[in-house]
Amino acid sequence: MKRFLVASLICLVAMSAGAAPKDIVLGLTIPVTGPQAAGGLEALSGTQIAVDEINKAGGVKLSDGFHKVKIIYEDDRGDTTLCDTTVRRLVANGAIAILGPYFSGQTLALDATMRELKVPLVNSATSIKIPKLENPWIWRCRCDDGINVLILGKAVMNDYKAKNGSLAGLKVGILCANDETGTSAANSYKDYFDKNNVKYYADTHNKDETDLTAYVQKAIAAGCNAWVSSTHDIAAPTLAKAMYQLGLRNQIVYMNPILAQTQVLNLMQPEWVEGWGCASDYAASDTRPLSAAFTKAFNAKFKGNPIPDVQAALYYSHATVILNAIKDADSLDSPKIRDAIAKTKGLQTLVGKAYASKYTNLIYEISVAKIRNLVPTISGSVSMADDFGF
Amino acid sequence: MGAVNNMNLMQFIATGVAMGFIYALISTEYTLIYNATGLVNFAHESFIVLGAYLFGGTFARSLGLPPWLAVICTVIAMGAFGVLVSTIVLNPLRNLQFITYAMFGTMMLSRIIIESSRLVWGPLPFTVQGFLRDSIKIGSTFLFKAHLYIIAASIIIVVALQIFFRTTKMGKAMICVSQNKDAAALMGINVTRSINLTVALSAMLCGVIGIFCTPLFNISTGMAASAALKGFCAGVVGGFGSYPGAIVGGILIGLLEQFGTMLFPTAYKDVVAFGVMVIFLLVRPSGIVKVKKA
Amino acid sequence: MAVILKLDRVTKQFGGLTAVNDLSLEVRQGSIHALIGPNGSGKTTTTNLIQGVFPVTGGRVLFRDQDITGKPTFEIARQGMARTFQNIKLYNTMTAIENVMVGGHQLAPMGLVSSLLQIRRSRSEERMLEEKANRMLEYVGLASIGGELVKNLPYGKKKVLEVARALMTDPALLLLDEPAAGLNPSERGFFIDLLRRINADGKTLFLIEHNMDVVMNISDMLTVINFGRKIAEGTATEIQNNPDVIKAYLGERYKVKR
Amino acid sequence: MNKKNALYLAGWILWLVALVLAFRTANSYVQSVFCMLLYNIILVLGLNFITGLTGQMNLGTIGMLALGAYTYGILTVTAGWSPWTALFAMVAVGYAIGKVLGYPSLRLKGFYLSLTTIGFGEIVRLLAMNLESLTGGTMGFSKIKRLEFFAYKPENRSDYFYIMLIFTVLAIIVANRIVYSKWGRAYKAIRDNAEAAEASGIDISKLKIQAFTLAAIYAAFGGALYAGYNRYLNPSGFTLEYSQNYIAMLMIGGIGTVPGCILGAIIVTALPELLRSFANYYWILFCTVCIVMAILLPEGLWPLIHRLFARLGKSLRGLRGKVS
Repeated sequence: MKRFLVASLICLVAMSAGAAPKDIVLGLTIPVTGPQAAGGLEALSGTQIAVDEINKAGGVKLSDGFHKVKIIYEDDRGDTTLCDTTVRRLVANGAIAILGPYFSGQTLALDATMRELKVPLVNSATSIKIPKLENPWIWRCRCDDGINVLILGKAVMNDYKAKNGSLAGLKVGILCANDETGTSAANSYKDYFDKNNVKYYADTHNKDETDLTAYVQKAIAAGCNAWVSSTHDIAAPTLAKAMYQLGLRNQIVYMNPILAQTQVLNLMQPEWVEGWGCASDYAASDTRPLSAAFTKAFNAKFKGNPIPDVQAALYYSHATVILNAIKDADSLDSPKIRDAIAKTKGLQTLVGKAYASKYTNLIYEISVAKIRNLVPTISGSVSMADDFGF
Repeated sequence: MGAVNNMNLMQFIATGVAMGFIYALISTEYTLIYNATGLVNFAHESFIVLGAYLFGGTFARSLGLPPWLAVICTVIAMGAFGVLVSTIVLNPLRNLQFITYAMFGTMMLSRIIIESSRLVWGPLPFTVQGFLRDSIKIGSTFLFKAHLYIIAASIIIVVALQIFFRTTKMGKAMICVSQNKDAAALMGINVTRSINLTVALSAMLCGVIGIFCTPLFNISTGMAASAALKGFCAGVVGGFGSYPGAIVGGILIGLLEQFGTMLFPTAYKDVVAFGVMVIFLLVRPSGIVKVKKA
Repeated sequence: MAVILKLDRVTKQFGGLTAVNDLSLEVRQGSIHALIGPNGSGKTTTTNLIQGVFPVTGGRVLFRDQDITGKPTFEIARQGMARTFQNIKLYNTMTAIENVMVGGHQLAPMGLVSSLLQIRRSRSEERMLEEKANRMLEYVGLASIGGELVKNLPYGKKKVLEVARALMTDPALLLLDEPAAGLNPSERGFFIDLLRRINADGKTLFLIEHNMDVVMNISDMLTVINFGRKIAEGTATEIQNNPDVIKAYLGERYKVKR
Repeated sequence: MNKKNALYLAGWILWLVALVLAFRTANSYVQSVFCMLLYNIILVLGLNFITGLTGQMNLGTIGMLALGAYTYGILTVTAGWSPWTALFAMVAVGYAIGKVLGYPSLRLKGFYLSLTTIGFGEIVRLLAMNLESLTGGTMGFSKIKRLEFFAYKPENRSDYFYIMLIFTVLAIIVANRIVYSKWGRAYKAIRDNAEAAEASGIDISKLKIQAFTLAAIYAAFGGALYAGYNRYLNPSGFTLEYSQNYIAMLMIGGIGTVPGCILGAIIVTALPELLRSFANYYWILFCTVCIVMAILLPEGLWPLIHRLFARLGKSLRGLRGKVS
């Protein structure tokens, strides 16, 4: 049994060695099976678009000629222990850079692994704890919860002031899921509102909750008149439905980018979320040139199955950052690619201009959209890059 | 908790009872299979998911049938599926030496069904627009239409089951089989056919649950995960093996959940349901409605 | 001869049904005492009451002058009472010798932690159990099938194996629930000799049987019960001619031809 | 040490040497699979006492592992204990879990008991998720200290393999001594026929609780090694699905036997990795293999292999008999 196991894996490695000049192999560790399979599929499709574009132009042009780009992916089922195994398998199969994993918890779990494997990793995990790892190999091509909160918190206060003349009587209901993205956003919101001495009420819910009536009723009873939330694709429609049914109409509500995802909006009735706002790295309805081009390319390749959404756009940007770093480093050597990523300055990606900070963060801006008849209309992107000295 | 008194208590009760009936319907379903095959069906969660996907994915979306026709097609399809699963998997599992094997077999069956649903209909969650999406309002309390259908369906089904088992020949045969397969076989009852029928019946029941949960939970592979586990809790609390007991247990769990969120942070809701079950298992394993065991 | 087992006005009710009704009897030390009665007269219920499987509704059970009413079954077993069952209760997944060794579990006092740490002592304990088990198998004539899996054994051998397991703990009293049931005549003969041999070695036997000819020729004292009530007690010859007993067994219309 | 034991010992040493050699020659991916295999073996050996021998369905294994892992993490990081003292505290954790889950097992059978254990597992996971101050909640618990063996300081994950191997071998030896002794027989007696066991003087309640405590101590030890190996814990990793995987290992390997548990652990840990080349379908393939094995091989693979060895041995002896 033992020898069979080792022999078959070694021949797998040999098989995928690839022809000269050496292909660029990007490794994706995503949830193909399990509850988060939807996100995994979007991530894979987004990366494929980026790779197709580069290969159509002949591949990445380095001093020793054009290198075709290839994707290999492994299913980590969204599990914090399995992602270590899948990342090692990808690197063993020749991946020079890793895209994913999907969750912040998994990224925290890979801290020691990435230092050991010495391969750069780019994903869209937004938790504020990841930069605190001070791990030179872990990067994030998406603005983190801290920035999200600054932008959305300011938007809530502006909307409330516009509606009521002053901030007096404002009490914000912070309704976040109790998973890693939710708790990280909730903590950031609490700090932000404390700093701006705004009263708030906070409560958590399970991320795949199917009934939140009592939850919302408790929040209403606590006297909240504006809302912020960070939750998941199953709980978002449940929350919107409960708020609508309990009589909340044209409220000030700002959500995390989950609300901009077409497949999540399809689960809702238009009247539930009319006028709600959300931060969103991308929206299929965004008419700005880069987004429109991506949406066209995506629909041309996948023809609506799946539909383009935030995760696809994010992984498209991750691929852009890595491929650009390979070009700058003019080498396929992972540490050199990492150094090139660390020197990224002003690279325009689909989700914003990328500036590498000391650890992890690359993007400091996000678009804010308003939902009109289930369509997220982007009113413009708010950049905090200057606050971070870029 | 100053905030508690000005909350709409009626709303808590309404949602609690409504959710309770979902758990009651689920526990009725696996009581059916348990009584018939003596096998605990850990795969009933996947039956519900399959029912929802068949209804939402195949009949409503790709074939574009009107909702009510889609409901009938789903129920029939689930019945056929029940017979298929019963002959291929459940019957061989039934006469295994240790009950632990049979339970393990149904767990693997559950994963296979859920995985194949993901492969056939794709991982993205979706729903059927315009099917029982709206709600009705009584005073300041609202109830989803889907909930009303579930309440009606569970009452009809439990009553129908009682009549079916007490009056029809086939129904009585199924009770004989559930109590003693060998004796039933000696009496000339085709045991396998009877068990296939029972599994088909419970698969149809799961189809109904899946259909009516679509507007509430939206269709995704994990839609029935927590509801299925709470269905188990309802069965135990209500009195295992008795259909009226399942209803009582379901409503109790539904209400306790809602009022639990009043006292604890909402994320502890599931802890309340499991906690109640464990207490009942220890203090009164036979549940509220004492089951007259043969 | 001292009394080893005493039932003092023992009653057992299941809901409305009185399975055992105010039963008193005494079993002499070293004797073969039989409890007989038609089917469903409460014989097996009585054994279960003696062994504490069900709680007694009324009355007391005394074993070697100690009140064992309401004590858990394993405690009663440890005081020197062993038993065989009406429908054979052996451990199917284990071999014959393992079945007998498990019977002697109470002979090996070592706790779990000590048996893990003191390897030599636990090895010797294991050897003691194995030797004793082999002796028991030889005693009942099953030495050849020690390694066989129980589920492959024929019915007769299983019955005898149950006796071997019961003997493992050198019990003072051996309860035998319908030992002759299902045996063909030759097996029954062998079984009766075995019982005589066991009794000769000083063990008291308490037989529960409804088969008359097995009981008649080997038991010293007989108690007959019907519908849970004692209707007769005495030696074999007295019982044979007792009109109540005959009526209970053969029904009203049977006339005894003198 | 008669011939039979010598053969067994040789078998074990051969297996151990093969394992270490395969580990050393493997790349870091396969090495991580080996490490996962080690703590899975410990967990299954523990589960074997309850479900394998005493025949009681336990779907709370992952809850026991989680409790062990979090206790080890909290003791080493928050309380600042040395890893070794924390490791021995696992015996107390196991003892406590054994009592908590042991008592319900006295009154409940089969399906009811599996429900209590599912409830236990879910409650542990939900508490781990929501008690943020203690367990770090969904952000997870990081920087857990590893066991150090005098000078040997395991830096990378794969270095921890050797320390885990020592504990796995220890677990196998202890399991072997329990399963193939009067204790193993007593547990099996309870499984096969509880009334007969009780009538021959076996205190069923004490032994059932003992089986649960043994399994809980094994699971807590496994949890401590799991925490040390990953150095990070997240509640999302402790769902009911993993408890089902441990039952799968027991069933496929061979219920009630030590080599069966190890074989089952190897298969259920390695099979999904081997089937990865089927990308989208690997999970369905894995589950189908499990269900087919459950139906066709009720006693699992090991009894089959054991019988093959025995027949092979007999035919060899027969051959030698003719020759000499």
